[in-house]
Parts: sequence; structure tokens; C-alpha cells
Amino acid sequence: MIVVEDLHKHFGGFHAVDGASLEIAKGSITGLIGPNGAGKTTLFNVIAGVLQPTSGRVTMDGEDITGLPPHELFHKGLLRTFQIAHEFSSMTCRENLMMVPGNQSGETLWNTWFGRKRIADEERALRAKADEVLEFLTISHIADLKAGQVSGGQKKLLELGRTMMVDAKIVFLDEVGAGVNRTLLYTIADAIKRLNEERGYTFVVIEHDMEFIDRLCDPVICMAEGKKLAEGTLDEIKANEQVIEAYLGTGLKNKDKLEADA
Amino acid sequence: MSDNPYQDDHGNKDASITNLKGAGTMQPAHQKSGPTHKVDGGPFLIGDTMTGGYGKGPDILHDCTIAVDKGEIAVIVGPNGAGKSTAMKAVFGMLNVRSGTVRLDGEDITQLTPQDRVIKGMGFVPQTSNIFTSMTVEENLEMGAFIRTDDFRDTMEQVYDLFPILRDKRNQPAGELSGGQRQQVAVGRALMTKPKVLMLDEPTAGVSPIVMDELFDRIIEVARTGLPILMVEQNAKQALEIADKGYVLVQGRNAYTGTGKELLADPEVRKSFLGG
Amino acid sequence: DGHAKEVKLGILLGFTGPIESLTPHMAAGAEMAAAEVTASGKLLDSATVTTMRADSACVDNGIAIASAEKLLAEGANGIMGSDCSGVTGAVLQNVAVPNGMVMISPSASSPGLTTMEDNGLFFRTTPSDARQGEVMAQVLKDRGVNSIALTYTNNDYGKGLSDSIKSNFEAVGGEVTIVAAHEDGKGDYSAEVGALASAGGDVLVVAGYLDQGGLGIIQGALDSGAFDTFGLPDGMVGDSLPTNVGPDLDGSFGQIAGSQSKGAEVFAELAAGKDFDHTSAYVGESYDAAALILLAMQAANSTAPADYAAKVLEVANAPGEPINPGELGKALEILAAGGDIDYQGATGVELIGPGESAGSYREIEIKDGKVTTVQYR
Amino acid sequence: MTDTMKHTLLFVFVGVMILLEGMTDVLFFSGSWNSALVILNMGLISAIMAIGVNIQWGFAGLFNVGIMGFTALGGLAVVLVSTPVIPEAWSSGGAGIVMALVMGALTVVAAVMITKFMPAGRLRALVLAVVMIAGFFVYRAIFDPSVSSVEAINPALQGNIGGLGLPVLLAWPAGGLLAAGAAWLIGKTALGLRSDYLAIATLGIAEIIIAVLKNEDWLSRGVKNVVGLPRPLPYEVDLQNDPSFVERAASWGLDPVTASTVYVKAGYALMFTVVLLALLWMAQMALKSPWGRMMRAIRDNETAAEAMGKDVTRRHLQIFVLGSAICGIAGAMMTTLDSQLTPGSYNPLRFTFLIWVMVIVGGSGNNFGAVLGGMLIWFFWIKVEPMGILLMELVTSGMAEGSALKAHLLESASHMRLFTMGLILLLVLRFSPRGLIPEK
Amino acid sequence: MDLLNALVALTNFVIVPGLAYGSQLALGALGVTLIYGILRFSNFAHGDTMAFGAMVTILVTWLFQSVGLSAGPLPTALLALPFGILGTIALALFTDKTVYRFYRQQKAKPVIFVMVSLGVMFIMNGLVRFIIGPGDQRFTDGERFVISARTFKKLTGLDEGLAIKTTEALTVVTAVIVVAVLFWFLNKTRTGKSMRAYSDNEDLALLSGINPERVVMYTWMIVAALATIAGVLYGLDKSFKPFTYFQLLLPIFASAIVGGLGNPLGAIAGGFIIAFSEVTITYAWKKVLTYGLPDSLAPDGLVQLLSTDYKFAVSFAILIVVLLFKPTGLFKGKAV
Ligand SMILES: Nc1ncnc2c1ncn2[C@@H]1O[C@H](COP(=O)(O)OP(=O)(O)OP(=O)(O)O)[C@@H](O)[C@H]1O
Ligand SMILES: Nc1ncnc2c1ncn2[C@@H]1O[C@H](COP(=O)(O)OP(=O)(O)OP(=O)(O)O)[C@@H](O)[C@H]1O
Ligand SMILES: [Mg+2]
Ligand SMILES: [Mg+2]
Repeated sequence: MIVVEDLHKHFGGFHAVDGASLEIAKGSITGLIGPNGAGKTTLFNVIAGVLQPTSGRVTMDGEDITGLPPHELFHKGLLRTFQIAHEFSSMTCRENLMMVPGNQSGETLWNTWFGRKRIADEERALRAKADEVLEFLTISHIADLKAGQVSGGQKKLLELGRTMMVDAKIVFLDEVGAGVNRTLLYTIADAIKRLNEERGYTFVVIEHDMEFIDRLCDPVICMAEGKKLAEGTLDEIKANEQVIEAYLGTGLKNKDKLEADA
Repeated sequence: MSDNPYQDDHGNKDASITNLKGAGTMQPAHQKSGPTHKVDGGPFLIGDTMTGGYGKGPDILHDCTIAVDKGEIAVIVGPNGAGKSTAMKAVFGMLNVRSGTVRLDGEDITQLTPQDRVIKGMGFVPQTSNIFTSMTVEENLEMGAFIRTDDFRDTMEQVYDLFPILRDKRNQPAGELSGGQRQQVAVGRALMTKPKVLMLDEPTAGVSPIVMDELFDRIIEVARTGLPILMVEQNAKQALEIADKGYVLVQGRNAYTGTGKELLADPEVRKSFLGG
Repeated sequence: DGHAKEVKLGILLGFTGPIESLTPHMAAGAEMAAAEVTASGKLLDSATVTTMRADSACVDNGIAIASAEKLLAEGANGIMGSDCSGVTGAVLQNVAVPNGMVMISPSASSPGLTTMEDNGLFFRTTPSDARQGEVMAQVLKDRGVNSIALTYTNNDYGKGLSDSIKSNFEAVGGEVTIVAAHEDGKGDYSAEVGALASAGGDVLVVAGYLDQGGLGIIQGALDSGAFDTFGLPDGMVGDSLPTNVGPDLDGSFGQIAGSQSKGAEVFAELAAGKDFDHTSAYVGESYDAAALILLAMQAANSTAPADYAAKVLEVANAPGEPINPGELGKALEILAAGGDIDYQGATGVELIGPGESAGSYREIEIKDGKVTTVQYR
Repeated sequence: MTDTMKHTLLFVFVGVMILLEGMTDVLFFSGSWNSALVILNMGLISAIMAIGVNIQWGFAGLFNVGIMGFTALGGLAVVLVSTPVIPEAWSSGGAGIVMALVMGALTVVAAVMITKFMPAGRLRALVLAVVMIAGFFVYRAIFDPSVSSVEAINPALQGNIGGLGLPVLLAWPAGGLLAAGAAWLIGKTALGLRSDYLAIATLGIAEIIIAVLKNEDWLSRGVKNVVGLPRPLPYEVDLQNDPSFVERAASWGLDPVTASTVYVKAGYALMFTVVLLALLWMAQMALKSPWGRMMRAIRDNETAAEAMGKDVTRRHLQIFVLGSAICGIAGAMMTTLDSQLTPGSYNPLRFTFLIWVMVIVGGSGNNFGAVLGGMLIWFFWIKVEPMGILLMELVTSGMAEGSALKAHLLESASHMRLFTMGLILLLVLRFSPRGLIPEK
Repeated sequence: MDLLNALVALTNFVIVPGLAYGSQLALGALGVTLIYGILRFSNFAHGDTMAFGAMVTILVTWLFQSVGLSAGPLPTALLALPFGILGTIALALFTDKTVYRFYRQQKAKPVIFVMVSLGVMFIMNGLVRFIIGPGDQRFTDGERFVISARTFKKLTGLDEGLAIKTTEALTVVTAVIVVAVLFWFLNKTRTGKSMRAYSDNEDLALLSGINPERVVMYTWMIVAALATIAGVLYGLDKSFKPFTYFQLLLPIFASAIVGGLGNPLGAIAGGFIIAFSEVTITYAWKKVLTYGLPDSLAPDGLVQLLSTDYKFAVSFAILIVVLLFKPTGLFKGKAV
């Protein structure tokens, strides 16, 4: 579905992404792992249009989407969530969802003055849809709270909910797990799985938590130094010498010393 | 967005009039230090039955107690928003503690400013933005030693011995280092004060497994020098494995307390907080 | 009714804003005339003249109009003002004409004001730029100057004057190497001086103000050795200029409105002891403007603008007994007796056509740090 | 006291102040209806400007410090639309000027094209330089002689290319359009910069606009000012000479002068109120619709809004253009009210920073707040001087007559204006930081 | 062809005034940039702070002059300068204590500080006029010239003169010294480093035991000193009038931004860029070219790119061009 060909992104002399090529299959939940600074987030940002690539090509369903701005990618069905929740904090949770769909006639100034009837109809439909999504995520009770006031996990769910307001094709998740309590994380994992199964969303997930990856992802891609290092099922990756050396490591060295002390 | 009207900038980010880089969010509870007094016994560092919140906002901590004794590693775990970071800030004097006390080494320091707590021997490594990115590694360490008036070159050598990679990069701006190296600078900076106790807020968040192991190794090493360590961790399993003492906070209250092993073994805790 | 009558004179000047440094002196000049009249006790049954200052802000029509309305509400019988052409036009169109109020401006010299529908209510004691351009060209020519560089303060006064100097000087065969504007109130004039110096010329004519940009330009030009002789139109003539610039200014020349009557010297003597700077720009004009209003009232034997507006030209121009500053009492007496006066005042007032000063000019030269009269033109 | 009540009271306060100005002459009031209406009229215009700035700042966090420039463009529109056509100007140089401007625009377009479509390198730089320099000289070659011929026509009174001779009311929307066009150009450049530098860009470009107005005499006579602009209302003098009006005035018990001046001012007040209400309605409707929701989302979090398919740059541009257009309309209205355009009178303190004070004091993000701020601050702007004099007289009443300090204090009273504005601003920012009528 | 005269003419009318004006702008821009870097907002009141500093210095200068104190060939104002600096520091600290500190405690957003500074600007504006009045104040004394145009011509026998005013020389020398001291202070001293640390990361500075209020205090003191020095040098070289200082705000901001806001090096470069662009783009090159080129090529016209009316516009056009190509200014901004 998404094909990245020989992508480069340089910051000055520094090659953050250095010739990455990878493919993401339709309907998959692809895990993206790799050491800090491997260029995962940068790769994401280039695909999602936040950064312009230095060279290389990104295609989606055969269409060249290299360097398109995020809002255009959104309309093509490519969505993303953020490592740190980016909720619209002064708006209610419901409004957070209602604002998502594009091409609302109420977003045209002219209509706000002279097309009020049409807006009212559209708003009713949107509202129903938003409530449905909140229901799905089991957070109906926070619909009227300001999004800035709900808990971190609820914000993450809300982010996920936004992707459900439209017919997304592919969703990029950047470290959903960082700083999230495990129990909540697995609730999110379940939601992701359901979306994948029920709605056919494709997911790409950056994560450092192997258990999370284990629950969700197949295949897993490991990046290092701006390139793809390995790809396969998690077990294959875990067994990969290069990956162990660059990323996974072999556990604590000092643990025994500690126990000896105690 | 908070409800503080002074923090409403309407989303303005115009670089010609505002500089958002490095702006602080922490607010010391006291502008001037109050009196301290001696108390007997108790652990080396303890935030005792603390209740309090940010500014005039609601209480976030409720009778929360966390403590660490000499030679120990104490770990705080709990769901997001439980108040773990808040508890750390309260111990460090960044929070209006409405009741309860903070005691260090037999002295009640509840009324001190953060700076004075640093002088009393507390070292703190925050969760994010914990280095001076525009300054060199060495300057970062120097800033760690800011409150010291004596010669701190020895300490700096010790830090370099502990984190050899930093010696190689001493004249490089810290912002150019990788995530793991940055964390080392951050811990090194805190060690420069020769603290009597070290507090770490999620040192391994967003860090790859290999770097996480490396960091835990270093932390254990530091602890072995006799320095008590109080830290917040999301990677609860690994953290509790190396912990002497563990606290589980829920909604600002102590939910479970015990040794690391005990908590790991507790089925309730495992189910609710460690993902089974 | 037992009480001496009170005549209220509004002084509408920009006490804040770009020319805030000039206006206190101008207002003091006008108040001096009022005080002189009051002291004489000869105005309309020994009326006292009360002056009321109001701020025009020079560049804020809103404030100017509101201040003018306030003056009217407080019962002003005439308005001495306003100063900057913009606010003067605004007040004239929106307050004075609709209310039939007489306004005499000491400093607004925009040609546009000449043709404005004023119902015979608006006058000014500042001379027309067109006439001064002619005189300046002649002065330059007579002194054998062949080429000049020209700089003007970027407002209607400077622009109008420089246009007139340029066309007149070229008409008598002179060459204008460059015309460059300068902004008042912006301390640095290196760019202007650089451009002027590069263009060259025998003399640098500075159509500005002696305590604003004009001074900065002269100083810069002298310091860098770009020019050592300067042509000084009326806005630049005053004792403060040689004092501030120093002996290097000696030999520079120019002209200022004035006639044989030596009104200017008399005025200088009269004002010498007072605590304001009478050499600052437009102080004499302000004195004259205030005096004209009061004299016209006397001539019409009324303080109603509708009555005395028509008399302004009469008292200002010949025929009649010439009146210098300090002789207001005498003038009032003559008028009361039904006589005729020709007010000269501090600036040799001569109003032509639609009420502006035509004026004869006094050619001056700076000698030994003093402004000296060469001849009258 | 509920918020609504408090806010209503604030409006009532301003209203009462203006009424008192008309009715009584105690304290600092002048007891003249003319004076009250003068304050009201400029207050209404200020309120409109404040709405424009509030849309930009309150809705979208755009910090526009170039309000002066847009206001001036509105003023220019009045000259270009409503002054009579000057055929000689067009026949002598008008065409040349238009041609030169088109040339200049073409050069810029060509330069942009070259940077867009030619590969970067030495050749591109060379071609670019050649095109720019050649374009500049061709432009000057056509422009300069045309300008001098236009400026030569009756320079004392005209010397510019004149206007279209259309009704002056048309100039109001035209002023909006002109300001919108300029705002579009500025926004395209400044909002497109990688970091946002809108503030300094607007500050600078406003100065440039004023420099052009002051120095391009062919356009609007530069510093020589355009006076006697047409009016949408009759002249007072004509009314005073109209027997039927005088008769009607007499029936109200008014003398013709007062009746005519008040009549005209009230007429303006009515027109301004209509414009203000229309704009207020439009702003409120937009704010309460999905458009407003989208703008709030963008304000809350640009990155997320962008990821949710909202074209942030375009929306910022839209709102910047809209707000500027409103300032342009207000500028045109002000020039109409003054009946003259005086480029020299535009300065940032009055036309930019004062409007900011209005918006902040009124309540950023709230249109009603902006209106209140506009009216209230304008009232103080005018009335602080008499208040200051009153205060100084009070303070100095104990001092000896003729003491230097007393004289100095009394003379300094007019400088209380800026001082007071600062004080009000600081007090509001301190005790009611969201303004007197805060955003909900 | 006469290269020597061309060079002298250029030096006299472009380089010397450009250097002096550039130094004055640079000193002003340094103050703006320090506030921006450390206190994180653009201080609209900076122009008026400069006016206040100059005013205090003038008042003290008058006092000295009246008792006959003088600095020989140098302006008396130099003696009064320390007092001016002290006065301005007092004002800055007072303003901080009564106004800004509250917002710091509230952790107010930088843009709120900008608005607050707007209020402070209005107040100072009124205050200065209240004390010294709106008029022009002259306080220059001492020797006028290091070398005057006439002397130079006599000495060298060239057609063109070269004048260097005492105030110009003084401006440049002072600026160099001040900048050197400032850089030494920021990069080498403990306090300077703590200021950089605070600018980099406020929270971490606090955790390192750096007292934020101290840093803020030092910043205001340095900025007040810089503002006073800039204000006095400008006043000495040109003239003092409160109104002009407000007008200076714009080129000062332009300088700071061209150079890269928050970067002291950038402020200095920016000051000179703005000053020289104002002078050179509106300069009529006729004279220099006439001297410099062979007679056959000598220009007829003025060879002036733009008339001086647009000198302000020029600095802004340059600003925008710089930002288009270097979005954070010439020297990467935001690092003290
Ligand atoms: N805007 C930028 N300018 C300069 N360097 C950058 C920029 N953004 C990222 N980098 C550098 O690019 C490298 C890759 O960063 P990236 O954020 O993509 O890593 P990552 O794989 O997401 O790491 P992590 O797991 O820590 O999030 C890092 O060394 C980073 O310092
Ligand atoms: N500066 C602040 N002002 C007001 N409320 C705050 C502030 N910081 C945190 N809070 C609130 O305090 C509560 C506890 O937050 P805290 O950061 O202590 O949680 P935590 O346990 O550290 O969570 P995490 O694991 O996500 O770091 C949350 O509800 C949060 O919204
Ligand atoms: Mg990342
Ligand atoms: Mg935390």
C-alpha cells in the first residue's frame, strides 16, 4: 500500500534517513523498531508530509505522494497520531471528533452566514457519528469534558477516535506506548486490533515495548542508521544478530552484582 | 491549555516576538526559604503524608508518602496521571504542599526553595528536557556544580569515569548527542552536586531496550556507591526487579507499598499495573 | 454688567506627537499676545482674554476634532490653530466651517488648504510657499549660486516649498542637483547627507525645521565637510540654529517673512525675558495669529466669528497704521476710534487672496553666530 | 452578579459616559452633543478596527502590528474611488504608470517562475539577476517620465492621477479589498516563512506602505494631502441654508448650527453603527459555526489540525486577509469622516498600538469585548487630557502661583495620555488578563 | 581616475557614519536580543528604556557642567554615564519587581509579556516626557572632531575631506569594548554561564540550583546598561528627543531579527547590516564613481538606486529577503 523507495532526509550534513526502502502491506499492522536516532520518527514525518525529503519517493496505492503536505495526505486517507497526545485542549471531546471530517460545508465562511440550514443538518449527523465513536472507545462519559482535562490515556484513545471519524486507509502511530501505563496500553492495543479487523485500517506502529509489538504487529521492521536493517515476524527479528547488537541487547550486566550485594 | 488566563497565548508562535525555547513549567512553591528544624529518626529522605496540588488547583496528592533510605533504590510506579511526577516535584519543593512534611537527613525541609534543597544535597533529573542542549557536555556538568563553591574537578573526573563516553564528547554541544548519551549527561549533571540523594523521573522513557539496560546498569552502579536513588519508572517490571522498595501510586494515594520483589509477586499489582 | 467681559481664545496645537517639542513655545507666543491685549485693557470694554490650550496631537484627526469641539463647547470665540496641515484641514472641514468658527493657523501651509471651502473663516499667518520659492531663487541667483542640492522635511510644508524653490530656481537658470526628503524625528541622517554630498552643489538648501531634521542635516553636512554654505528658508531661521551649530554656519543665508517694520526684532526683544524659546519655529506666527483674531474682534466690535471674520483681512493689510509687536494696545485704540491699521506683527503679516500671508521677506545672513538682516525683498 | 450582567453594565457605562459628555459640563465633560457624537463616531470606527484585530489575534493568534498600513490603504481607496476623474492625468501619464506597474509585476512574476522552474545553480542566479536588473531599469524608464508628467498637472491642487468619481460609500468595500490584497501578499510571504515572523513583517510593511503613500505623489498627492473628499452626507453649511431644514430644526427647538452639525454627525453614527453591527453579526456567526470550531482547533494545536486535514497556512492567510480587510474598511470610513487623506498622520503609536490596547483591554477572542474596548479606550484617549488637567489642577492647587513645578506639571498634563493608556493596559493585564469581556 | 579620492569620499559618507550608526543599532539590538533570549519576549519598551537612560545621563551631565566638571576633550556625558546606568538599572529592576515578576510567577506565556511591555512602553513614554519634556536636549561638549574634513584636506592635499567626529569614534570604541566585555561575561564567567543555562532550559537551571530571579536581575541590569550606553551614544552623536527613541525601536528590531533573535553575535551583525543598507542603497554613487572610473565612463545621473525616502523600506526589504533564505536569521537565532 505504501512504498518507500530509497528515501533520504539530511539535516545539514547529518543523514537522519539514509536510503530507506520499505513496503507496507495493505491490512497489516506493521511494527517499526530501531535504536534511538535510527530515523524512525524522521521517516514518519517525511511520509506524513511534515518534512520534505532530500530525495527519494513515497507512493501510496501507486500514486506518488512525496512531499505532499499533511492536510492533503489526510484527504487521501493517510492519518497519524502523535507520540505526545495532540488533543485540542480547549474543545470538548466530542468537538475534538466533530472537527475531523474534511469538506464540511460549515467550514466555508459564506455558508456560516447564508447556509445555516445545511450546516445544522450536517452538524446533527456529525454529532451522531462522534457519539458512536466515543461509544466504540468506551469513553462516552467524557464527551462533554474539555479534552485538556481528561487523563492521558483517554487523550490517546481520543486521538485514535479521530482516525475513526473518516474512512482512513492507513494510520501511523508514533510511540503510542511511551509513558503509558501498561494496562491502558493493552486496552489501546485491543482498540487498534479491532479497527484493523472491523474496518480494515492499515497500521504502522513505532514502539520500543516488545510486548506491545508482540501483541499486535506482523511484520516488524527494524531500522538502524537511517536504513532498514531487518524485516520479518517478531520472532525472526528477535533472533537476528544485527538487531540484537544494535537494538535489543542482552539484558542487565550489573544485575548479578546487585544481587550479590544484597 | 491550562485554565490560567496568563497562559493563554491564542496559539501564537510568532518568532519575531516570542521565544518558546526552553521556557519553564516548574513553579517553586516558595520564593524564599522558610525555617528548617531537626527531627529524629525516619528514613534518609521522606515525603511524609503529603497533600497538595499545583497553584490554586485541586489537590493531586492525598496523604502520599514516599521514602528512600541510604543505599537503596526506591521505585515509584503507577498509571498515568497518578501523580508520580507530582510526588517527585513535591519532594523537590515545586509543589504547594498543604499538609505533610518533607524530611532529609533528619531535617524538616518542607519550607525550603528548590535551590536550597539542592544545596542540602538533593539531585533531580527530570523526565524530559533534562540537559542544556546548547551548552557543551562539560558546561552541562559545570552547571550541575553551580551551587558548589569548592573545586569540583574531582567530581567531574568521577563522572567521566562513570560515563566514559562523556569524556570523549566533553566539548560537543549536548544537543548533538543520542538519546542514551543525553540521559547519561543528565545523570552526570545531577551527580556533580555530590548529592546525598538522587531523584530520577522516568529515565528510560522512550529509550530502546539496549539503552535502557545500559542506563539501569549505570544506575545500579551509582547506587552501589552508597547514593540513595528515588525514581519513577513506567518500565515497571524491569524497575521493580532492581528496586529495594517499590511504591504504587493511584490517584495521588499510596495503593501498594513493599519491596520490589513483593510487588512483582503481588497478583493484584501485576494485573492492574504490570499488564498481567 | 459690571464684570469685565471675557474673550475666550482657543489654542489648538499638537502638544503631543511629532512636533510636541515646538508647540509649547508656539502656545506661549499666542498667550503672550493675549496677555498683552488683556494688559492693555482696550479690547471691547476692557475685556480679558482667556486662552484655552487643547491638544491637536498633530497627526491624530480624531483627537484634533474632539479637542476643537471641546473648545467650542467651552465657548471659544476664536481658534488659534491648528498646526499640522492634516489636522488643520480636518478641524476646518468638520468643526470650524460647520460651526462658523474663525481659525487662524500659524503653521499650516498646505496649498490644498487654500482652495478648501472655508466660507471665509480660515486664515494663516504662515506665508505661501509659492512666494517664498520665488524669493529664495532670487536670493540664490543674486549671490551667484549656480547649483544647489535641496532637501526638505517630508511634509506638506517642506514638499510645497521645495517644489517651489526648485521650479523657481530652475526658471532663473540654476541647477538643482538633487531633491531629497528627510523625515523629522528620526535622528540619523547619514543616508541623506551622503546622497546630498554625492550630488554636490554650491549650496545646500534645507527646507526643514531648525530644531528638527533640518538641524540634523546641517550638522551632518558640516561635520562631514560636504557643504559649508546653507540656504535657509523660514523654517530654518532663528537664533537657536547658529547657537546649536556654531561658527561654521557663518556665511549661510536665507530669508524669512518680514518687512521693514523690524517687527521681528521688536518681537525678539519683547519675548527675550520670557521662559520660552521665541526663536523656535512658528512662535512669531503664533503671536500674530492670536493678535489678528483679537484685533479683528475689536474692528468688528464683536466677538462673534460671523462678525469679525470679515475684518481679519482688513486689519492685516494696508491701508492703515503699521503695527508691530508690543503695539497691540495702540492698535486696539485706533480701531476703537474707527481708524485703520495694517498689522505687521512679528512676521510682517500680509494676507492675500483667500486669507494667507503673502508677505514681504527679509533676507538674512548668519554673521558671527547671529541672524542679521541683509535687505528686504 | 452574573457575567452577562457585568458585561451589559460595562457597555452601559460607556454609553452613560458618552451621554454625560453630551449633557453636562461638570468635571471633565464638555456638555456638547457635538463633542459626544465626535467621540462616539471615532469610537465606532475604533470598535470596527478592534474587531478586525480581534479576528486575527483572538481567533487565530496572529500578531499583526501593521494595522496602520491597512488603515492607510483604506484611506487611499477613498481617494482612488471617490475623487473626480482627471482626464489630463490619464492622457499624459496614467497609461505609462499602469504599464510600468504591470512591467514591475511581470518582472517579479518572472523572477518567481525562474526560481521555481529552473534548476538551482549559477545559471539560475545569473538569469535571475539579469531579469531583475533589466526589469528594474525598464520599469524606471517607463515609470519616471510618466510620473513627472502626471505630477506636473496643477501640482498645487492635483498632481495625481485622481479617482474614479464614484460614490464615496463604494470606497468602504473598496478599502477593504485594497487592504485584503496587501494582506494577501504579506501573508503569503510572512506566513509562508518557516518560522512565523508575521509581527515584524507587518510592522515593516506598514512602514513601507506609509512611505509609498507619503512619497508617491502621483498616487494620492503624498504629503501634500488630499482634502475636501466627497461625503455621503450633506454639508452642514448647506443644511443651514436650507429653509426647510432650518424650519424643522426650529420645531425641535434647536438653532440651525447645532441642528445641522448634530444631524450630520448622527447620520455618520447611524451609518457606522450599521457597518459595525453587520460585521459583528458576521464575526459572531462565523465563530459559532464549524468554521469557528476549526479555527479554535488550529489555535489549540496547529500540528494536530494539520494532520486532521485542515490547511493551516491557508486558514491563517484567510483570517489574516479578513481581519486586515476589516481594518481597511474602518480606514476608509475614517478617511470619509475626516473628508481628507493625510499620509503624514499615520503613526504606529496611534494606529497600531492603540488598537492593540483596545483589543487586549476589551477581551481578546471576544467580539463584544473588542467593541467595548474600542469604545472605552477611545473615550479615554480623548478624555484623559481634560482628566489630566483636572487632576493636575487638583494636585497643584496647594502650590504657590507661578512656581516652576506647578507650571511644569500643568504643561505636562497632555502627556498623561500615553501614561494612562499604559496604566490601563497594565491594570487589565494584571487583574483581568483575558480582558474586560473574556472569551467564553 | 582618482581612486584615493573615491575611497576617501566613500569612507567619509558611507563607512564612518555607517559604522557609528551601526554600532548604536547593534548596542540597542543586543539589549533586545538578550531579553528575547533569556526572558523570552520582545521588549517593545526598549526604545523608551534607552530614552530614559539617556535622560538620566543628560540630567547628571547638566549638573556636572554647572559645577564645572568636565572630561577634557571628551564629552562630560561620559562621566555622567555611570549614573545614567545606575538610574536605568534602578528603573528596570523596579519595573521588573512591580510588573514583570508577577507574570513570571504565573508562568505567563511570552506573548503576554510582549503586551505587558507594550504597557510599560506607554508608561515610560509618558514618564520621560513628564520629567525632561518633549523637546530637543543638547548635552554634547568637549572636542568635536578627532579629525575634521578641513584638517584632513590640509594634511593630505586631497580634494575630498574625511571627518571623524569624537562622538563617532567614541561610539565605535565603546561598542567594541562593551561587546567584548559582554562576550567574555557570557562565555567565561559563572554568572554568564548561568544566564545561558537559564536561556537554554529554565526548569533545569532551577534544578541545578540556579536562582532564576538572580538571572533575571542580572539580565535586566545588563540590558539597562546596554540601553543607557546605546541611548547616550546616540544622543551624543545625533541629538536627544524622546520621540526619536521610539522611532528607533523599528530598526533595532530589524537588526536583531536579521542577525538572528537571541544571538548576540547576530545582533551586532544585524546592526551593521541595517545601518549600511540604509546608507548604501539610497546613496548617490555619482561622486565615488566619478572619481573611481575613467572620465569616459563617468556617470551623468546620480546613480542612486532608491531615493532616500525609502531608506526605511530598504531595511525591511532586506529583513524579509534574509528571512526567506535563512528563516532564523543570519546567525542561527535563539541561543544566548
Ligand atoms: N530537525 C532536525 N534537525 C537536525 N537533526 C534532527 C532533526 N530531527 C531529527 N534529527 C536527528 O535525526 C536523527 C534521527 O531522529 P529520529 O527522531 O528520527 O529518531 P528515532 O528513530 O525516532 O529515535 P527515537 O526512538 O529516540 O524516537 C537523530 O539523531 C536526531 O538528532
Ligand atoms: N503543571 C501542572 N499544573 C496543573 N496540573 C498538573 C500539572 N502537571 C500535572 N498536572 C496534573 O496532575 C496530575 C498528575 O500528573 P503527574 O504528571 O504527576 O502524573 P504521572 O503519574 O507522573 O503520570 P505520567 O506517568 O504520565 O508521567 C494529572 O492529572 C495532571 O493533569
Ligand atoms: Mg522518535
Ligand atoms: Mg510523569
